[in-house]
Order: sequence, then C-alpha cells, then structure tokens
Amino acid sequence: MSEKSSKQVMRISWGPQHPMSGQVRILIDTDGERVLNIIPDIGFTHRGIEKILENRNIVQGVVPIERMVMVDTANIALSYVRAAEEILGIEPPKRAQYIRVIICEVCRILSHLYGFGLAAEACGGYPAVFLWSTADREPFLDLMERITGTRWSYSFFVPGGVYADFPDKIKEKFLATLEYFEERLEAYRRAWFENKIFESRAKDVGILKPEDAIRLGAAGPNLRGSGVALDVRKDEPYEVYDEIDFRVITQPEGDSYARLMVRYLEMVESVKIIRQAIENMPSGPYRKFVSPLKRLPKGEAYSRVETARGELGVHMISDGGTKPYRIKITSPTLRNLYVVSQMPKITEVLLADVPVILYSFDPWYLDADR
Amino acid sequence: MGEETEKKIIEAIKSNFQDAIEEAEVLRPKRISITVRNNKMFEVARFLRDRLKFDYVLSVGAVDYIKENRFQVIYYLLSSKEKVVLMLRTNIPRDKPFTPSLISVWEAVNYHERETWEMFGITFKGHPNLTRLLLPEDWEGGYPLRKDFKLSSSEGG
Amino acid sequence: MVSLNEIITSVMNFIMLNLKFFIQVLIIPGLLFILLFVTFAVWFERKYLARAMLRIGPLYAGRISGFLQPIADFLKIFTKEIIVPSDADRRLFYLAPMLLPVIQALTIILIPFAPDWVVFRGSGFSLILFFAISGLAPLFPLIAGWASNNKYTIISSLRTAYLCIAAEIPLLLSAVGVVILTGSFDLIEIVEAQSKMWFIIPGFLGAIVFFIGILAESERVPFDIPVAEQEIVFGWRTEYSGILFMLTMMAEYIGLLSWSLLFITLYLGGYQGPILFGMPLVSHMFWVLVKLAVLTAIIILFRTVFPRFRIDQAIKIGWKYLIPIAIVNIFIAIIVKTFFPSII
Amino acid sequence: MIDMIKKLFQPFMVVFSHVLKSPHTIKYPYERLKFSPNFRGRHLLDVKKCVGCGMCARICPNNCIVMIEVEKGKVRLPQINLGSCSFCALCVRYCPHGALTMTDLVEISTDKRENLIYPPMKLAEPPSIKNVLPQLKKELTVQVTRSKIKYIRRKI
Repeated sequence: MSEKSSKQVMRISWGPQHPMSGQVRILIDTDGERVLNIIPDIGFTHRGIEKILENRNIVQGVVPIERMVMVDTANIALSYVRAAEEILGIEPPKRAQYIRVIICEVCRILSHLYGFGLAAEACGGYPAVFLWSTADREPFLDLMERITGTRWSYSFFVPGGVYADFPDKIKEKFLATLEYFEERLEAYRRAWFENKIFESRAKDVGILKPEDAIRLGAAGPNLRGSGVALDVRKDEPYEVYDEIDFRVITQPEGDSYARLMVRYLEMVESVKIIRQAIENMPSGPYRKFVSPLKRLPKGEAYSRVETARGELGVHMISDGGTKPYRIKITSPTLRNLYVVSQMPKITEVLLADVPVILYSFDPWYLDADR
Repeated sequence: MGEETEKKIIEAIKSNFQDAIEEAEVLRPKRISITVRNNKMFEVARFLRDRLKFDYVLSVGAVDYIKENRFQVIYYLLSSKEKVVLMLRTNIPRDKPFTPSLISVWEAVNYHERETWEMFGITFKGHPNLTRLLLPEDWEGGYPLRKDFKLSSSEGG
Repeated sequence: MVSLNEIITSVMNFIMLNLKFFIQVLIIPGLLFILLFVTFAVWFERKYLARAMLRIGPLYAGRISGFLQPIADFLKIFTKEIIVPSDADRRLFYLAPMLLPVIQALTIILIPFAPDWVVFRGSGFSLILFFAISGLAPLFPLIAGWASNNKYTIISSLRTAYLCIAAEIPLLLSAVGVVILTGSFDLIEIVEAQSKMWFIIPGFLGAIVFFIGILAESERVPFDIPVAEQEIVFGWRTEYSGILFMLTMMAEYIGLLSWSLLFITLYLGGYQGPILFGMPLVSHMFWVLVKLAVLTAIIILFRTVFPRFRIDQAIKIGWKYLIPIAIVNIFIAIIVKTFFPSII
Repeated sequence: MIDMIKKLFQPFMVVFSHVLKSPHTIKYPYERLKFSPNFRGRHLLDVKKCVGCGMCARICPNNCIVMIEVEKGKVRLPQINLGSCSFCALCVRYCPHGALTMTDLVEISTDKRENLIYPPMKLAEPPSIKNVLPQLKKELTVQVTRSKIKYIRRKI
C-alpha cells in the first residue's frame, strides 16, 4: 500500500465502548474509506489466569480456566484436564470419554452459533438471523443444564472422568433437539447464506491465501477456510475421536464467506458426531477418583484440543507439588487477531469491511487476554 | 504409529548442529523437545523453518526456574505437513534475560514475544516494537509471571 | 387600546374564514398526522422486528402489546439533558436537527389527499417543487456531521452526500417517466391521469427504480450506510442526545413518510379508489392511508432480511444500474404515450 | 435471471415464516423456567449433617467459603460469600457428608455487597421463590419436537 503522509491518515478508534467492538480497542488508520492499518489493542479483560492456575490444584484449576472462553467452556476445560491426566499417567474410563466428546461438540455448536450471530450482525442492519442464533442455543443450553447442572461454564470435567453420569432418560430428547437443530440450520442457509446482499458483502472480502494463513498463524476454522486441512481431532485424535468418523471441512476461497461457511458446515458435522457418540456410548464407570490433594509426579505435558476457535494447547509443568509449577496456555484468538492486524497488508480493506473481516475470524477477546 | 518421523527430525537436527543442541528428545508421539544454546537460536530456527518445514507458530512461552536462577524460553512450533509439535527451548540466566527475537524467521511470533517480554522481563533483541500487549500502559508492578512477584489480593491459594 | 376580546374575535374570524387551511395544516396532512404516523411506524417497526427475531417486542407500555412504547420513549428522551460537545460549533449543532424534520415535513404539503384537499397547489409545478425542497434534506446531515466535530460524524456526513447524489438522479429520471405519461408536472393532474390505470403497470421499471431510490434517500436498510452502528457508532447522530436525538429519529421517519406519499401519488394512483358510503373526501383520504400503510410495511420489512451495502456498492448500484433502467423506462413511457395513448 | 429473482425473494419467505412462529422469549417476572433437579443455584446447608470438616472451604477455587463459629462449643459452619462464588459446585461434590446442596434459586441480587455474604443460619433456611418473585404466575418447561420448540406453561 502506498505510504500516506501522516497528514491525510485519520486514526479511528473503536474503543471498548462501541456498539460492535467487544472488549477490545481497535485502532484503524484510514485514508477516506480505505484502511491502511488495523491495530487491535487487547488486554482489557486480562485476569492473569496463568498466574491464578499456579495456585490451584488440578481439581480446582478447571474452574478458572473455563472462564477463559465462556462460550466454548468444555473444550478449554478438556485441554486442562487432559494435560493433568497425561502428567498423572491415568486414562479416564471409555464412557467418560464419550460423555466428554458429546459435551465438547455441543459446546462447539453453541460457540459457532454465537459467533455466527455476531458475524451476521457485523454485516449491518440488525438482521433477524442475528437473534435466531440466540434462540437456537436455548434447547442445547437446556440439555446441558440437565446433564451438568448449569447452562454455561459447566465445571463438569475432572482429571479421571466427569462428575455425573449421562442420564439415559434424556437420550431421545437429545436426538429430538438434534433433528430440530438440523431443520433450523436449513433456515439459516436459505435466509442468510443465499442472501444476495450478504454474498456481496462477505464474498471476496478479506481473502487469506493458504500460505499467508500458515505464515501469519490463523487458527481453526479461519485456517480451514483458506483450504489448509489442519484439525487436531484428525491429526492427533484425542478422547474417542478416532472411533467416530467425521470429515475435516475446508473451503478453498479463504474469504469471509468461506470462513463462515466452514463454521456452518462444522455445526452440521458436529451434529453427526454427537449422534454417533450417543449411539455407541458404552456403559460402565464414568469417573476414576483422583483425590484433589494428590501430589503430581514431576514432569510436563502439552495437550492440544481443537476448540471452536482453533487449536488450544495447555503446557503443564509440574515439579512434584500438588499445584502445577507453570501452565502456559496457547490461545487461538491471539493468533487470529494478529492475522486480522496484517489483513490490510495482504488485501484491500475498506472501512465497512473491517467488522465483516473481524467477526468472520470469530474473535473472543477474553481468550487472547487470558 | 511409533515415532519414526520424530526420530528422523531429531537425527536431522543433531547432524547439522552438534554443538548448539544441548538436548533433543521425543517426549511422546508427535511431541519433540530440543534445547538450543542461546547464541545458535537463529540458525537452528532458520533450519527448522526451511528444511524441516516447521512453518506454523503456535505460541511463545517462558518458565521461571527461580531455584536454578534461569529462565527457559519455549517456542511452540507445528509442522503443518507432519503435524508434529516441536518445543524449541533455550535457557538464559535470570540476571541477564536477553534472547534473540525470531521475528525475522517466523513473523507470527510478534504478539507472543511482546507478551512474554511484559510478563517475564525477557527482552527479545531485534523485535520491532517491544511494547505492552496485555498489561495497561502505565503498569509498573514488575513482571507478573515471575515467581518472586508479590501477589496483593487474597490469592495465596 | 385594542381590548383583549377584540383580538380574540378577530383571530376567531380569521380561523373561521379559512378553517379548511387550518385543518389541513394542523390535522390531516399536517402536524397530528405526521406525529401519529411516526408513533405508529416506530411501534410497528419494533414489534415486527421483534417478531421476526422470535422475540415478543414492546409489551408492557399501554397494556395491549405496548402500543404506547414510542410515546413512553419520547417522554423519556424529552427529559434527558442535551449534551453539546465542548469543541462543537454550537449554532450549527442546534440548527441541523431542528430544520431537518421541518424540511422533510414541508414536502408533504404538496401531496394531494383528495381532488381539492391539498395544502399548496404549487401552481402546476408541484412535482418539481417537491424535488426542490427534498433536495435540501441531505444538506443537514452534512451540517450536523461537520458541527459535531467528531471523526465518526465526518465520515458519516460524507457518506450521506455520496448516497444522496447516487439516489437523487434515478429518482428524478423515473419521475420524468411519469411526467411523460401525463404531460404535466402537477401532482393532482398526475393522479387524475391515473384514474383508468395506475402508472405502476406501464412504468413498472420506473416504479422499481423509484422504490430503490426511496430506500436510499430515506436511508432505510439495505442503504442505511450513513448511520452504520457497526462501523461508525451512530453516524452523524452520534453526538446528539435528548430532544435533539429525538428530532433526528423523527426526521428519518418523516423522510420515509414523504417519499412513500410521493411514490403513492406517482405510481399507485394517489387518492384514486372506489368511493365508499358516498363521502368522496373521506374515502379518498382512506385510500391514500391504506396504500401508505402497505408501502411502509414493505419498506420496514426489508430491515429484518438484508444486511447493509457498502458505500461503494450503493453508489455503483445508483450510477451503474438504476440510471440506465430509469432511461429505459423513459423510452417505454414515450412509446406508450405515442402509440397506445388509449390505455392511459 | 429467474434464479436471481428467486434468490432475492427467498430470504423474505424464510423471515416471514418466522413472524408467524411463537416467540422464544418469556415474560420473566410473570413466568419462569423450571430448572432440572440438579440445577446449581444458591446453596442450602443442612446443619445436622455438617461436621465442620472445612473440606468445602479448602476445595473452593475462589476462596469464598469461610468456616465460622455460630454458637460456642458447637462445630464451625461454612459461610459462603456468593459475591465471588462461581457456582462450580466443587464444594457440594467434595463434601464428605452431603451437607451442602444447591437449590434452583438464582435471584440473589441485592443492593449492598455485604448482603451477598450468607452466614450459615441464612444458608440453612430453604429459599422460596414466592417471596423473591411475588408476581410469578406460571412455570415453563421446554419441549422440543422435530419441527418446533414449545413452552409448556403450568400455573403455580
């Protein structure tokens, strides 16, 4: 981009107090409608989770780490719990792994729906689709409340399994919800993805080529939206993902429309995964008791989990105490935000495109801030 | 599936950099950890990216071993082809926390290095703008993630 | 010394003399009608928007499905303090929101509600007068944007300028199509000419262009680019609060009202319609109001379906697509006028 | 061209079909969702079962449980600061005697922060919805069928 003299460049700030910005301040240097530079200024919701986790034993640690991405709670808790299990060298019973996969996939659907609603509203004008996604989360929240006891931040996983059994009496209610949801997805596609004006606003906007996606470090659906098939559930199957057949969804175009389409198809895929998991869930114990006051063996473990926003890793290092010595969390949104900040350098971005591009990356600023 | 690819990678690294590598081991399938001497960081990083195709940066972290008076900076790398995670580590003394920034090798480490700098006080030489990322601009409370950081609230745990 | 009751009697005589003028100005196409329309339109939009989003919408104000909600909002905003930014240009800051609704309401005096029920006949050129007055309307967002001295408002006021230029010309060209069909600029003659057939049938292309032009001119979705919450907080209305903010909100709906009324007069046969119960005046007005309700409902319906255009897309639509279609419409009008004059 | 027109009007049809559906939002103070039995709301302390072992105080990740002495010589009972509690139910799960359980009351907002600190005796009284929400009339349960969501309303 031609370097404008600083006189003509106007720096607009979308502060944390802004109808669309979320907990972040985004500084945009524009010359008229053309965007020269995007600088996300994060840190507004930094709670120092890594420091807190250094003072929590492995049973307590699940609660703070879940607050990192409230909308996608189970996947974050799963990565923490798997790291702890790897250090302890224990393997949760089969049934617990199936329950975990079901809850994680439901969380993926909830998170994609939430991100989808925001992305729809980012294109402007308060479309009805924005609140349909909130309405369609309701049946899943109700199901999660029956299984775990709350609608958000379940604190349901513990090293060695889960806290409660999967109640069999809600099995057909679960399957009915999945059928209802599949029909709702149909309404989204016909009302929004085939919406001419949405296509004109989202197609060929914020194009991310595959080599740029890898070089800049895009994560999860944004990487797969550019055609790069990197999915931890397939590359390094954890829990019981190797016993469930599903396909990794990629879209070749790499623009905002493709990223949203990847999330949409991943929701369809998650429904299939949940159905298979419910069908062949074995009976048996759902938890292997691990006392919270147990001293961890010395060692380290890096667990990778495919959250809704991308690959999240928890590197837990323990020096023999009951509390881990150091926990390093690899946050996908921090990588996504860097890609967004480099967007004006790889494609032409107009001012009205910035919310569309930003929310096609489905950012969750608490995840970047930790 | 054994660990042939991981062993091959270790052999490739060892054969090119005998002296620079302090230790290289396969933690478990798809996890490699190599510790590199600080002055050779740049060459090893360039070798990893060009020849062994570790092109995707997951993140950059550090660990404060206060008893052994050293920091350990860890680069979490992923090769998008073999889908193997490599932890590139280097140890630096606590009183002289300097390490070369690998931003010219992997552009994506920009934000991660800034965060490690503000949390641990490890300066990455050659980083274009080592400024605050998460903490407020006017923060003078020291480096939070260091072990000797005073916790004011009822933390303790 | 003139005594008090003499003044009162002379005023009463004056009112009695031109009673019709006062009714027109104060009630039917005048103040009360506009306020009622704005209240109803706001309520309908919020209720319809909510139902499309599977919500309930305003509920408690006014017992029956919250129909008093807009009035409640008005009273709330009325009591709010008016904050003027310190480095804003005070006079212009106050001027813009006050004059904008006035200008847009001024255009309604030209619309005939019945053969003899029009405030100002415009001596044969009321269509041109309508466009002249409504041409002033885009000026005030510019003034407001400049006076509020805020980055968001400057960008938004420039966008208003781009949008209004891109929308004015197609509107004018499609109105030319109608003028060719009738041969006169007077709105009443245009309506009389549609007694046999509404112009929406021969000038269908013109009607489409005019409808899209209305959406762009009154900044309804998908053209509400100047007031794009996602990008520039609240556009040129960001710095307004209290009653000034209420005035800008009303201006938006009055703009919608005036342009819909013009669309009805040009294409949907104005006050033409079967006479009910033998009272021609009331039935004419009734037909105008029915057409207005249907048209406004359709315009508001757009809001739940479409996202917003980018400003460059909106301008491209205005220049590249609407103007050629409007010119084609003019040719059709000429052909219809010369070869099949009987059908009009 | 026809496909273009069809694509333009298709969103209208889909959105309009939603206008006819019944809304998913509920009139809160007059209606309320009926939560499942193991819902994690406000705590309820069973004074007889509690032996004052302090396990809940030790396991709580947010340090919001403190064991305080209610009467001289008796066992110390937990006092929960609901202001910083995250309702993670670890205390309920790791209580060896099952003295702490969780009710389905979530309406615990107060105007002063101190009122959020529930001393043991306040924790021991079972909460009742009625005096918290006097206008409450109906209770809703969600029923999902293949084609739509239905709220079954039952008078209380």
